[in-house]
Amino acid sequence: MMTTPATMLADKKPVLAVEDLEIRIRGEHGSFSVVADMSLAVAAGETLCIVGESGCGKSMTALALLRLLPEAAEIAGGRVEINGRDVLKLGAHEVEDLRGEEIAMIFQEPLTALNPVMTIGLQIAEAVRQHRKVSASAAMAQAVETLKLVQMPDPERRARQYPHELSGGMRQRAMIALALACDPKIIVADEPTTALDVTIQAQILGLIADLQKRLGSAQILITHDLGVVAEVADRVIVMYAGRKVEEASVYDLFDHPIHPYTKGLMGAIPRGRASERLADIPGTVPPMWDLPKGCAFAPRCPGASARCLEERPLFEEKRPGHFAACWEHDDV
Amino acid sequence: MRMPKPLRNPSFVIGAAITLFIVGCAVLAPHVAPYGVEQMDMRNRFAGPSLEHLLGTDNFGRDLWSRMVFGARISLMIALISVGGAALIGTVVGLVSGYFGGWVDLVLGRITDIFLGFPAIILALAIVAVLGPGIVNVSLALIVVFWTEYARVVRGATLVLREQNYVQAARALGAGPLRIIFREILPNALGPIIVLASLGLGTAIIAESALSFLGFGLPPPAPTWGWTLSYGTRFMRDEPWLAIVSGAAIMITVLGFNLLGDGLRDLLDPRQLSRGRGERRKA
Amino acid sequence: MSDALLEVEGLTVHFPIRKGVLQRQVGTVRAVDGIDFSLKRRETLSLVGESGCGKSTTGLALMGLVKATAGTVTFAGERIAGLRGSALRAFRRRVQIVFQDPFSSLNPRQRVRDIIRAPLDIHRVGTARERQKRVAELMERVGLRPDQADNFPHQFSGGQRQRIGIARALALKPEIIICDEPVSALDVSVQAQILNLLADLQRDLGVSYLFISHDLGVVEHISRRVAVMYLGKIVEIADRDALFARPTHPYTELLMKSAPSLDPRRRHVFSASSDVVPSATQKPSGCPFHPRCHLATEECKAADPALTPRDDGRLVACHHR
Amino acid sequence: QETIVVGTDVDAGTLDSRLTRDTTAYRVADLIYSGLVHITPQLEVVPDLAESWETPDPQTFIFKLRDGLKFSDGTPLTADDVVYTYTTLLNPDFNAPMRTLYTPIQSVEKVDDLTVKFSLDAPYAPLLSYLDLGIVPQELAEGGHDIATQPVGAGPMKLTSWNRGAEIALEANPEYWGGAPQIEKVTLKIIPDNSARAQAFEAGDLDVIQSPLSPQDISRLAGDDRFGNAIMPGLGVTYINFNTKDPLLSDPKMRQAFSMLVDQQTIVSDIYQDVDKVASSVLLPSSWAYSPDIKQPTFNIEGAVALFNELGWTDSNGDGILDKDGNKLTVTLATHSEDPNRVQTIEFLQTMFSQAGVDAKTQITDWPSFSTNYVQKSQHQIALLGWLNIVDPDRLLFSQLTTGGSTNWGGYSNPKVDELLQKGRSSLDQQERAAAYQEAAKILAEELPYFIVSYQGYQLFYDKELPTEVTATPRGYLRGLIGMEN
Amino acid sequence: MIAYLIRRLLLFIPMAMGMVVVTFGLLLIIPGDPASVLLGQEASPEAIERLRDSLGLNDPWYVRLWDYFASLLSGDLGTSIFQNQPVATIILGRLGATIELAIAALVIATVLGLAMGVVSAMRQGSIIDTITMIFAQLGVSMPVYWLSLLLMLAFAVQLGWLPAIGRGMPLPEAFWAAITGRPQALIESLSHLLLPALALSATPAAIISRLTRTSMLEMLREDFVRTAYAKGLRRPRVIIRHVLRNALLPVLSVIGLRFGMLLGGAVLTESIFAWPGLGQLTITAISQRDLPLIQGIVLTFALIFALVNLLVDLLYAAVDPRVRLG
Ligand SMILES: Nc1ncnc2c1ncn2[C@@H]1O[C@H](COP(=O)(O)OP(=O)(O)OP(=O)(O)O)[C@@H](O)[C@H]1O
Ligand SMILES: Nc1ncnc2c1ncn2[C@@H]1O[C@H](COP(=O)(O)OP(=O)(O)OP(=O)(O)O)[C@@H](O)[C@H]1O
Ligand SMILES: [Mg+2]
Ligand SMILES: [Mg+2]
Repeated sequence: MMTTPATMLADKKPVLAVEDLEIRIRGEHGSFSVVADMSLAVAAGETLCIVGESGCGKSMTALALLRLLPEAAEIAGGRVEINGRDVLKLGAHEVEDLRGEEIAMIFQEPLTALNPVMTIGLQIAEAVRQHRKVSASAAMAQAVETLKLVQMPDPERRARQYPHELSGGMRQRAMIALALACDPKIIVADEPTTALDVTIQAQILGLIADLQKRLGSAQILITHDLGVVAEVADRVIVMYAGRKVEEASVYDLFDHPIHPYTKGLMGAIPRGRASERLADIPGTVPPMWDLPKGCAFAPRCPGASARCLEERPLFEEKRPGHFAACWEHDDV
Repeated sequence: MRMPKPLRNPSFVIGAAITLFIVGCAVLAPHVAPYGVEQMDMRNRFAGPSLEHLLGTDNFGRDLWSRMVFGARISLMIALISVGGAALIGTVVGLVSGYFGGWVDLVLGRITDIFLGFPAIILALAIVAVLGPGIVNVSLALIVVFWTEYARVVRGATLVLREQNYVQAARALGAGPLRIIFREILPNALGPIIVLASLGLGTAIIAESALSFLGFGLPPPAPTWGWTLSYGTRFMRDEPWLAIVSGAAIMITVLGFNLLGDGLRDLLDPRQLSRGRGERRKA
Repeated sequence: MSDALLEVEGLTVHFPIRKGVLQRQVGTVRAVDGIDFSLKRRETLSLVGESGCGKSTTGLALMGLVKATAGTVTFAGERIAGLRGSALRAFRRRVQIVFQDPFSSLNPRQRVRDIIRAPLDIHRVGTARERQKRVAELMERVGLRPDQADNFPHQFSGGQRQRIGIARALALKPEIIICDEPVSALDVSVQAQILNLLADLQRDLGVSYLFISHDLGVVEHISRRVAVMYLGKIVEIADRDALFARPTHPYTELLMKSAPSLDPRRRHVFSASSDVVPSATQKPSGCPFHPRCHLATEECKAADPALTPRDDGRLVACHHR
Repeated sequence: QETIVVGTDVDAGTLDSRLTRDTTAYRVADLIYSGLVHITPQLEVVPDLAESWETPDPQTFIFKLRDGLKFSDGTPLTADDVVYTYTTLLNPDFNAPMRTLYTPIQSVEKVDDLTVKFSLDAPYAPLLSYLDLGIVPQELAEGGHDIATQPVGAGPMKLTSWNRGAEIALEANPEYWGGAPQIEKVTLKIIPDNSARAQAFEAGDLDVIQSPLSPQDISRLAGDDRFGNAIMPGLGVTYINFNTKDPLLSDPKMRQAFSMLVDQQTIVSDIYQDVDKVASSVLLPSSWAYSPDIKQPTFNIEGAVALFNELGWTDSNGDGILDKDGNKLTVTLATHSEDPNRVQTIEFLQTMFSQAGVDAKTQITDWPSFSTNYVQKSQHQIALLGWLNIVDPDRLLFSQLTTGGSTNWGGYSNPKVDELLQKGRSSLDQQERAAAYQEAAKILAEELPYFIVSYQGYQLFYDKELPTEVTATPRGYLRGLIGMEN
Repeated sequence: MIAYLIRRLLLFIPMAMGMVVVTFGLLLIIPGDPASVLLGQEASPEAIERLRDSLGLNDPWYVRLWDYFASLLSGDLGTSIFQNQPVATIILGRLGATIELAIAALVIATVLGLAMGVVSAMRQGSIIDTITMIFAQLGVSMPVYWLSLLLMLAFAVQLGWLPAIGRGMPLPEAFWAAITGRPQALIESLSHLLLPALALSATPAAIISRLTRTSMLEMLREDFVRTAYAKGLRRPRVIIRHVLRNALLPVLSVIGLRFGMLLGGAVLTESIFAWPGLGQLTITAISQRDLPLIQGIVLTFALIFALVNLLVDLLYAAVDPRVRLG
C-alpha cells in the first residue's frame, strides 16, 4: 500500500490515493512541470482542502484525478488510485464510466461550466442516463430529486430553465446537483464558492457540509481562502508553485503553521480591528517554467538560508501527522 | 533558442512568403520583367512556357510573365487603395457609431444597412459606370462595397472595448472622446482590423478581376489579371494556358493574403495574451 | 458635517432597460436609489454590500462616469452642480479611481510609462520632461522599478498591475481616491501588499479613500467608517468599531454571520437553505431586505425605512432596530 | 426529331415586330410574322404576304396581298392590318427604333382589302428591302392585346411560351399561307456568354448556334465533323470612326496616316481568326454595288510615319513620340467593353500606334456610356464601332456620312458625297445607284471619315442530325432551318 | 413576437428608401440613358430626345424621385423600359430561379462546410485537417467565375456528364412531376442545378468549414465541455450534444449573411451557366440603364437581405435560449 505521509490516516482506508503525481505542460515556454511530487489521499466522509495561491497547480491536480487535463497538459508520472484501481492505466471507456459515478467534480464558475443551450434538468438527466439504464422521464424525475437534494427552490420549474435564467447561487446548486446525480464516492470541488457573495457562499458551504454528512462521500475541496478552509476542512494541503509545502489536520495547521509560506498567508489575512500593517509576503510567485533551484519559496522567504537556495527541501513529517517541506524548521 | 512565435505559424510563414514574393515582383517589376508589357509578337501567340518566356505568351504574343508582374502592380495598388480606404472609412464609422451609441449609432447603422443590402456587384458596377474605369475609380467602387464590413466589425469591437475598465479609467482621468477613441480604443481594435484588411486584400483582388471580367475594370492595355483571365477564358478550350496562369496568379496572391490574414488572426488573438499571475477572478 | 471633504446627498442612478431593435425602454434598474454620505479628509469610508447592490455605480457616478439621475455632491464646500456638466472635469482632477480588475483597467497596448503619464497629458501638467520625471517618481512611490516603465501591462503580475493603476490615480495628486474593490482580484499575499501600500499613501499624502469592497475582513482592516449597502440603499452607516462590535441592521448582521471565521474551532453552522435574492431590476416593495429578513413584518413590506440616527451616532434604516 | 433548339445570346426585348431592336427579336419575329416581302439570303426581294407589287412612279408602291391570308389565331389579314402596321410605325410617338428607315414614306393607304398603296416624299430605292417588316393584327393590337409579349403574326411559326431570360418556344403555324413548316417546334435558349453557348452546343444541349460567336470557338467547331456549318460574309462592318471635327483629325492626311497604322490583316486573322475579312471600302463584297477597285489605304507604318513627318509631326526630342510645336501626338482610341474582339483590336491598335510614335490612349466603357455620352456627342477622336444589317448601301452611308446626317457622329461633310448618296437613294436604277455609291466610296476611301477595318463574317453551326436541309442567311434568320427556303 | 416582427419590418422601410435614393442618385449621374440604348445606334437624335421626353427622363430629378415614391406607395414598382412589362412581374419571374440556385448552393455549402469543419476540428493537426483546410483556403481564394468555367469545361464539355447551361423545370414543379410519375424531370432539373450550385457554393463552403472548425475548437475548450466529460459522457455524445450545438451558433449567423452574398455572387455564375435568374437580369438592367427595373432589383435584394437577417435572428433565438427577441 501507499507509504506516503498523506495516507497516514490511522483509522480509515482511503477511497482515493494519489502518489507522486507529476503534471507537465507543453507550451510557449517549452515543457515544464506544473505539479510535481503530489501525493494525497482521502477517505470516505473526509474533507481534504487544498489551498494555495493562484496558478500553483490546484486545478491541474484536481483535473488530473478525472483525467480531464486540458490538451496542453499531460500526466508525466505517478499513480491515481480510486478504490484500488489505477485510473491512469484505464482505457478511455473505463475512465468515462468512472467519471460521475465514482468521482465527480464541481467547478468554480457555474455559468460557464453549464451548457448554455440546455436546460438544467436535461443536463442532470443526461448524467443519470449515462450511468443508469433508465428512461428519459425517469432520469428527469431523478434530476428533479437531486435538485431537491441541493435545496433548490422550486426544483420542477428550475429543471426546465436554462443556466442564464438562474442566479449565481442557484447555478452553483445546479452544478452540485449535477455532480451528485449518480452518488459518487468522491467529490472534487474546485473553488466552488469563489464566484459567490459571502451570504451565498455561506449557504453553499452549509450545503456541502450538510450533504457530506448525509452522503458520506470523500471530498477534496480546492480553495484559496483560508477562511473557507477553517470552516470545512478536516485536513489541509498547502501548495506553492506546484508542490506541497505543508500538510496537516486543519487544527494543527491553524494552531502551529510550520512552513513560512503558510505563516505568511495567515499573517496576510486582515483580521480583527488591527489597523496596523499586514504581514505581507514580499515579491511574487516565480513562473512555473523558471523555478529556482532550491526551495521555490526561498526568494520570498524571510528566513531563507543558503541551503534553501541550493537544495529543494524534503517533504517530511515535522510533528506527528504534520508534514512540511522546509529546511529551516526543526520544531519537534 | 526557439523560433520567434510568428515563424512557428505555418499560415503566417507561407502567407508572408507569398505576399513578399508578389509584392517584391510588383515593386521590382521593371527589373524582373524581361519584356515590355506591351511588346507584341503576333507570330508567337499562345507560346507555352519556355526559357525565353517563363510563363509563355498571351493572345498578342506578349510575355505573360512580364504582364503578370506588371499586373501585380495594378492588382496590389487597387487592393491597397480600396482596402485602405474601406478600412479607414469603416473604422471611423465603426468607432463613432460604437463609441457614441444612441441615435448616432442608429443613423450610422441604417446607412451601413443600406450599403450592406445592396448586392455588392450592382453597387460596384454602377459606381464604375458612373466614374469610368481607372485605378482610383475602381478602388473607389470597391471602397463603397467593402467599408461596411469594417464598420460592422469595428463597431462590434468598440462596443466591447468602450466598456473596458481602461476606457472607463481614461474617462475618469478626464480624457475627451477623441483621445479615448484613438488612444484607448483604436489600438485595441487594430487586431481585427488588420486581420480583416489582409483578408480584404484578397477579396479586393478577386472583386477587381470580376469587374474586369464583366468589362468594368481597368481597360486594356493595362495588364490587369482580370482582363487576362477574361481573355483567357475565351481561349480556354484550345489555349487554356492563359486562363490557367492568370487565374493562378489571382488565386495564389489571394491565397497569400488569406494565409497571412489567418496567421495574423492567430498571432493577434487577444486570448493568446497570457493572463498574468497573482490574481483571482470573481464573477 | 462641516468638516466633510465630500458630501453626497440623495445620489440616485437609474439605468433604463432597453429592449428590442428600437431600444424602447421597458423598465428601470434602480442601481443607486438616493444615498447620502460624507467623507472627511484623510478618512477611509468603506462601502460594503453584495454583488450588484450599486457600489461601483456609486463610485462611477461620483466620477461622472455614469450620469446621476439625481443628487448633489459638495466637494470642499463647493457644490458640483448636479453631477453633470463641466464642473465635473475640474472635480475629476481631485478625485480619482482605482478599479477592481487590474488586468482590464490597463490598456494592454500601452506602455506603463504612457499609462501613468496619461493624466498628466490630459490635464497638461508640466513639461514633457517634468512628466517624465513624475512618472518615475510615481512608480517608485508605489513600489515599482522605474526601469520597468517601458514594459506592457501583461508583463506584470496582478499585484504589480494594481500598483500601476494606483500610480496613475496618484498622478494628479487627488484628494480622494475611489477604490473599487482594488484587492478582490488578488491573492491574499498580494492583497496584503496593496492594502499596506494604500495605508502608506494615506499616511504620507493625506488622501481620503472611498473604499468599495465586499470583503468584511478587508473593510474592517482598512476603514474608519463603513456604509453597508443593499439594493441601491445604504442600510447602515457607522464607525468601524461600532459596526463590527454590534451590527444593527439585520442585513449587516447576516453579512457578518456569513463571513467565514478563521478558526477551525469556532466554525459556523451555515444554513444550507437558499434565499431568493432580489435584484435591482425587480426591487421588492418597502424595505428592500424584507424578503430575506427574519424580522420582517407587514410594515416592512409597505414602507421603506429611512436612514435614521441611533444613540451611538450610527445611522440605520430599519423599522425594527 | 421535330424540335430544334437554337442558342442565342440575348433575350428578346419585345416581340412586337415594329419595336424589335435585338438580334433575337429580329430572328424570332421573322418566324412569327410575315412581311409584305421577304429578303433572300442573296438579299433579293421576293413576295411574301404581297403577291406582287408595282411602281407606277418612283414615289408610289402598290402592293397586292395574297388571298385568304390569316394570322396564326385564325383571324384574316387584310390591307387594314398593313396600313395599321406602317402607320403606327411611322408615328413618332410610337418610338419605333427603325423609324428612320421608313421616314421617306408619306402615307400608307388601303385601296381595297387586298391592295395597299405607299406614297413617298421622294424616290427611295432602299425601301423595298425594309418592307419585310412583320405585319401585326390591327384588331388585336388596338384591343389592348399585348403584342410585345404575346405576339400574333402570319409567319410560319407561332409563340407557345416565353420564359423571360431563359427560352422562347415556338411551334409551327398551320395558318401560314405557305403551309406549316416541316419542323414542329423551335426553342431558342438564351445563353449570354459566347464560350458558354459554344460549350453547350458541343455538349449537345443545342442543335444550332450562330453569330455572334467567339472566333476561337469558330475554328474549333468548324473542325468538328459532328457539326455542319455555314460560314459566309455577313451584313456588317467593323470600322473606325474618325471625328473630323477634332482639330487633330480634321486633315484627311492625318486620318490617312492613322489608317495606315491599322494592321487589318493581323486583326482579321489573329483576333477574328479569319472569320471576318479584311475590308477595302465602305461597300460590302456581297453587295451589287461592290467594286474591287476601290481601296482604302493599307497597313504601312513607314508610310504613316513619313506622312506624319510631312505634316510636321517629328520626334524632335528623341523620346520616341512624335511632336509638333511642343505638343505630343496624342490620340484616344475608344470602343465599348461588351465586345471582347473590339477591345482586343483597340489594344492591338494602341501598340501599333505607339510603335509609330503616336501616344495612344485607350478609352473603353460600357455601351450606354460609350454611345450616349461619347460618340453620339462627338466627343471621341478615334472610335472602333460597327454597323449591322447593311441590306442596302444606303443603310451604312446616308444617315452616317451626309452632312448633318442623324448618325454622322464624326461630323463629316462633303457636298459631293452628299449629292452622290442622295442620288444613290433616289434612283430606282440599280446600275445608276451602283455607280453613285462607287464614286462616293472612292472619295470616302481617300478622305476617310470611316476606315472600314473588316467585313463581318456570319457563321452558323448545326448538328448534322438535323432533319431538314439547312440554308443560312447572313442575317441569321431561321426560316432556312425549319424546312423553308430562307 | 408579432410586435417584434412588425417592428423589424418597419425598420426595413427607411433602409429600402435609402437604397432607392442611392440607386436613383447613382443612375442620375451614371452616363448613358435608356432612351439611346432602347432606340439603338441608328436612331436619330430627335427620336432619342422624343423618347427621353416620353419616358420622363427630362423631368427634374426630384419630380422623378417623387413620382417613383408615389407609385411605390401605391404598390407599383413601375414598368421596365425595355421589356415593357411590370417590374414586379419580371422580377417574380426570375426570383424563383435565383432563390433555387442560392438555396441549393447554400445547402451544399452548409453540408459540405459543416462536415469538413467538424471532421477537421475533431482531427486537429492530422492529414485530414490539413487537406480540408487547404481546400478551404483554395475555396476562398478562387475567383468564382474561373471555377465556374473550369467546372463546366470538365463536367459538361469534357466528360459530358452534366448539361453545361440552362435550367430545367423549376425544382418544386420537378418534384411534383417526379411524384406524379415523371422522375426524369426531376433528374433533369437537378442535373442542371448541380454545376452552378457547386460553383457558387465553393466560397461559402470554405468559409463555413473554417468557421465551424474554429468554433468547434473554441467550444472544445469551454468549461461546459469539461463538465460534460466529467459527467462520464462518451466523446461522440459530448461532441454532438454539447460542442456542435454551441459551435453552430456563430456559423448560423454567417450562413445567413452568406445567403445575401450568394444572391449577389450569383450574378457571375448565372451569366456563365445561363441560369435565368436575377443575377443575369441585373447585368442586363444595368447595361440597359433600365432604371425602374434596377430599382426593383435593388429593392428585391434589400427585402431578401432584411428577411434573411430576420430569419437568422429568429433561428438564433430558437437555438440559443439566451437570446431574447423583444
Ligand atoms: N490550458 C493550459 N495551458 C497551459 N498552461 C496552463 C493551462 N491551464 C493552466 N495552466 C498553467 O498551469 C499552472 C497551474 O494552473 P492551475 O489552474 O492548476 O492553477 P490553480 O492553482 O488552480 O490557480 P487558480 O487559483 O487561479 O485557479 C498555471 O501556471 C497555469 O498558468
Ligand atoms: N450600464 C448599466 N446599465 C444597466 N444596468 C447597470 C449598468 N451598470 C450597472 N447596472 C446594474 O446596476 C446594479 C448595480 O451595479 P453595480 O456594478 O454598481 O454593483 P456592485 O455593487 O458594484 O456589484 P459588484 O460587487 O458585482 O461589483 C446591478 O444590478 C447592475 O446590473
Ligand atoms: Mg484553479
Ligand atoms: Mg462593482
